[in-house]
Amino acid sequence: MDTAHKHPNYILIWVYLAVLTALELGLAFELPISRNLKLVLLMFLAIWKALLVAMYFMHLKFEKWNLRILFIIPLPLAAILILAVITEHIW
Amino acid sequence: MHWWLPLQASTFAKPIDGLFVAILIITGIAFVVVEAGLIWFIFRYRQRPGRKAYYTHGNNRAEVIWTTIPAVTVVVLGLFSNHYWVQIKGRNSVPPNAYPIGIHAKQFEWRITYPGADGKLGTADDFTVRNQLHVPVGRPIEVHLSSEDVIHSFFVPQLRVRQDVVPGMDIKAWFQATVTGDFELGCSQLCGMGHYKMRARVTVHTQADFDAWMKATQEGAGS
Amino acid sequence: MTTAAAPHAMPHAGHGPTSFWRKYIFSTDHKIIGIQFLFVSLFFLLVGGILAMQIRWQLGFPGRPMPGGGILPETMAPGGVILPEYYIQLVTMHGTFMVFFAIMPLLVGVYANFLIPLKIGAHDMAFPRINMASFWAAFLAGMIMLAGFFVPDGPSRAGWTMYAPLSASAEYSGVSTGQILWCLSIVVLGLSSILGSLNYITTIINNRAPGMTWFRMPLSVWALFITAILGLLALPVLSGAGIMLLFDQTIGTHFFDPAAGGQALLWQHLFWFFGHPEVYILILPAMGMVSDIISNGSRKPIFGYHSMVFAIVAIAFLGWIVWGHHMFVSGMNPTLGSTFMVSTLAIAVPSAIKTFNWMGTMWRGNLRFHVPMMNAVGFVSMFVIGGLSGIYMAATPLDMFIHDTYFIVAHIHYVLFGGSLFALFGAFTYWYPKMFGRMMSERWGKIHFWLTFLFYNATFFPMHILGMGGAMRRIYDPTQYDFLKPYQPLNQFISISAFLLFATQIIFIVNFVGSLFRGKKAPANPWDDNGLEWTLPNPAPHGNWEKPPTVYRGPYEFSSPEVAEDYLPQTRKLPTDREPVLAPAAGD
Amino acid sequence: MTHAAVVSAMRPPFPAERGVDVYNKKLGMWVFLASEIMFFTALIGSYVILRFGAPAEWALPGKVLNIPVTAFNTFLLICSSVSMVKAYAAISHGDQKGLRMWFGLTILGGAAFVGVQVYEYTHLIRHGFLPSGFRDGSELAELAAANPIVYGQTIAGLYGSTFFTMTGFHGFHVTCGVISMLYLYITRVLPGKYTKDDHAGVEVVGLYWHFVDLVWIILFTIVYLI
Ligand code: HEA
Ligand code: HEA
Ligand code: CUA
Ligand SMILES: [Cu+2]
Repeated sequence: MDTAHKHPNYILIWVYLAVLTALELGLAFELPISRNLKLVLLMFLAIWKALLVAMYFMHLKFEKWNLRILFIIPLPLAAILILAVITEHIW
Repeated sequence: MHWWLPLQASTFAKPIDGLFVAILIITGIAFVVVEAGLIWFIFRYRQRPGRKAYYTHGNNRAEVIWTTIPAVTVVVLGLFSNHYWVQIKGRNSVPPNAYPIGIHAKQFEWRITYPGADGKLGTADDFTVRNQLHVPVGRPIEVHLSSEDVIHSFFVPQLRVRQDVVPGMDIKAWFQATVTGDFELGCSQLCGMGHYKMRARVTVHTQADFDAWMKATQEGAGS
Repeated sequence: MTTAAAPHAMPHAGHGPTSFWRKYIFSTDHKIIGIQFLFVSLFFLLVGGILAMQIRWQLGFPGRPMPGGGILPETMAPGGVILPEYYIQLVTMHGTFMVFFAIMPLLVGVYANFLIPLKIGAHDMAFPRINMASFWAAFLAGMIMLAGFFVPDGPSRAGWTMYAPLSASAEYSGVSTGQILWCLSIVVLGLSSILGSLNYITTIINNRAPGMTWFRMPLSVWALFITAILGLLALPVLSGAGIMLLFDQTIGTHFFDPAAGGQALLWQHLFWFFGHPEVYILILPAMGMVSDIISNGSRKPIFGYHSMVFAIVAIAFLGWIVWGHHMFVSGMNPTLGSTFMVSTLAIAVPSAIKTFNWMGTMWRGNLRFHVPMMNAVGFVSMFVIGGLSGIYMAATPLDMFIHDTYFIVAHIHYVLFGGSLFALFGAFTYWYPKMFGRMMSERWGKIHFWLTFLFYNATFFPMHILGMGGAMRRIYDPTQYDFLKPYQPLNQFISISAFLLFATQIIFIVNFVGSLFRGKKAPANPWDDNGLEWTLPNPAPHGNWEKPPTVYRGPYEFSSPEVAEDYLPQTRKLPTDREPVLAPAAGD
Repeated sequence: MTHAAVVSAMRPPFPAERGVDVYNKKLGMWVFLASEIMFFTALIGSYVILRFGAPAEWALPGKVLNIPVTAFNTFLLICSSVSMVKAYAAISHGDQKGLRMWFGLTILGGAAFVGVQVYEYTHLIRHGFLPSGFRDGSELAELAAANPIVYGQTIAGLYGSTFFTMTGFHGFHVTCGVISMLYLYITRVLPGKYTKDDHAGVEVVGLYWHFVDLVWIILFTIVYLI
């Protein structure tokens, strides 16, 4: 349990997350921007938040690659599935 | 009984059967190499007292050889079959002059709609018959497949054509018969307990016979 | 040369739990759990076989009363004549039981459990209690599935692939309870598999004995490791899909209901995204165990160990990107079809590597044809037929013709029976002494092998001919079609061969059960093998090793010039061997 | 001294921890989470696919679902994730009091999340939003009939199916988390069984909890906001 010594400032992360959530909430209202831009922004914020949780709360930032890889392997599979099936609808 | 592929009754038959033969040759060689090798080893190297096996952990040259040969083979095979695939099912594969026929599948029958005299579907002179597909020979046919309930599959072995009929999707498939005759259209996707008897007659006419049939049927049905 | 291992093998009576319940029923010992899986899945194999016999009766002799069929209820087979709806149920349940409850648990449940700790030198699985939960979940799933036969309208009627919307609505298929049970059972089974897989993965990564580096692991362990990864990532997708299907039937959701905007093809994508990795779950462990057995039988190191490992990984990886080859004519985007064809064909390459390395192993060997070796060579020769028939189907234009015909049925059985099941017959015999301390009869084993080999080919090879003729799958009565009527004699030939094939399995059952009680007592290392498991007494005690064994080399050092015998156990220390460093990091 | 003896002296009773240098339970949890990713891939992927291929536009965000309430709930879950990690930080410094407080707060946060979700569900169902779509004759059905585009009337069935399945299974995961944390709280945290050097349980259940939080972050965005 060598991670015991390097605890990042969790409260700071929490503030981050709260602010990002507030931003997302702001985006949810009708704004004078295109729907696609909104979608991209929202996804960007969501992934940012998810990464914060994974990196700091789940300590992935402090783990070795051989553990990180476990979390990473399923992601391309998920992407392949979704992308392939989506192309169904754009041919 | 027939030991080979069915009668070749459409333009697809040549490429598909050709591909079959090509793959038969490729896999045949692979098959013979493997099985003959195994049998030979079984007899040649069976245990004999006082002999020790040859101690080796492998050979890189051999690995490279039996990786490359299959790799090259499948690449070539892939190119060939993709070529035909695009012709048969590709998104722009339906010839522009194709004759449209609507096929609506439901548990457990085929409702076949003909475009009537004007040659267009969706007009007033369309008429529908059950479980009878009549097509003219030598002319591309475009079937519009739709389903009422579950997935069915449109399959005529002699025409080498198969396409699933999926509810909620409007699928077009095409074929061109090359010989006249009577065939069977079978449902080849499990669609319920009547699946086994969900079939229709397929009649390939000459164009003149087809016109005559159409006229006769339309009068019979339209009255 | 068992003496070399003696310091590690200290039988210790009274170490494990003693009460019958804790020892045999709610055991956490990986070996007992493996044996529990063995008996339960053999039972399901038998069930699947009995269903297959009814299928064959109907196909060979449509409409005639089945001998003994009179005991079936009116709703299935009045007067012994099989009804169309019952036929579909037979096919569905045959596929389901064979794939999910016979072959998969036999390979993974039995041999991953039994072999992994024994072959890597661990005391037990990393999480013994989760392991036990995994078995009981699988058992529960099996019982739920079996219950389908006893509810009104019987079990599911949508084929083992459960294509929606047929499966999603009782209105279309005619069953509701049975269908719900299918979904429930699959969800529970998914859970069981995930629990099992996480155990195997953790154990292999963390609990290897000193000196057991990654590249000293037997190929069976490698294969089981990669299989566990496949199971871990594929089964949850099936569970998710099963839940959606369940909800479509029960709480009125519309995932697969085109009328409300759902997509019929979504089910197929999800199912096959799971399904193709699944078929590699059904073959990779078989390949791994066959590698072990062939090397042993040839008395020669496995040819190209590293490329064998690489091939396993490559097959597993490619397995994720080929699922669309089951959907070439489903109405899927044809460009996607081309992509899937290419990836599917690519799998021939690692498979070729495996096949030729097995042959390379036998080349210039000193072949001992014990029963496991016979079955392993049978595996290679039959799997190749199944694999090569896969190439026909991978070629998209050709698949348009042979899709959903008996050509596919032939492929299924060549890879699953000729592949997995032959490997399993080998594995049963090979590790039987380790499980039960006795040997199975050599003579009857050989007779069983030859008869099975003969009747199996007589049953399934002619199906290629049927398929080339265009005979569709899942057809209750082929004589409905004029173009199939001439094939009826062939169908009868297949049916009779199938009955003989089944009858042959009685030899196996008798041999298996009989040897439990009267088999020859097993010597310590009956196959002169190098594996760690043979340093233990037969059967191995609870907790396996008192002290962890130390590993000095890979598992395939047969006929090494360094020793006089033709094998060299992994634990035997030669003067030139160095002690392993304490904790090898991952990847050596 | 033989090697085996060295081993057993240094790492009794068996050198279990090699490989990735991560102890079994933690590794096992990570492996399990990998499979959870695939499970949610099936559910979320289906949603994306269905929505992408749907014949009509989804209901506009906020029309059917209540965004402020859920935003609050999101915040709750994020807070409980922070308190979880604080609990872990506390015990890794041997701080029993901190552990008890933060761990307790985490459970409370999780339970509150489930509570709000139950409230949300009953509310939605009362207004006529069901897994099968808008209930005939309900308030929502009437609104949708008046304004079919805004409420995505024709594909309300898909909306209901995906919404309830995804959030329902997430809620199920949260519930499981709360129950297991409660169990650990009673049997191990309160009796003070975790120590500075041995607190695997906190770390492992924490991983699960953060994962559930992570999934919710994604779900909140794609289900409620887009
Ligand atoms: C153990 C199970 C298993 C295995 C290992 C495989 C292996 C393969 N399968 Fe199979 N498959 C199934 C089980 C399995 N399959 C099942 C159950 C179904 C039906 C499901 C259903 O619909 O009910 C199915 C269906 C199926 C289809 C769909 C058919 C259809 O419905 O239309 C396809 C199509 O591409 C396919 C292809 C392949 C290929 C290319 C391989 C390859 O992995 C094979 C690779 C092996 C070799 C090629 C042989 C060794 C190589 C050499 C000797 C080298 C020389 C070779 C060349 C140069 C070509 N399989
Ligand atoms: C592992 C998989 C497996 C196995 C072993 C088998 C074995 C057999 N199968 Fe098949 N089969 C499938 C998997 C399998 N099958 C699948 C997935 C399908 C597709 C289903 C679908 O379309 O939905 C299918 C479909 C299928 C069909 C097509 C039906 C149709 O489409 O209409 C047919 C038809 O002949 C058939 C026949 C047989 C026969 C005669 C056997 C014989 O080999 C059976 C011989 C008997 C045994 C192997 C049992 C022996 C028992 C023991 C050895 C147990 C010992 C017990 C103790 C010691 C206690 N099977
Ligand atoms: Cu329609 Cu089968
Ligand atoms: Cu496949």
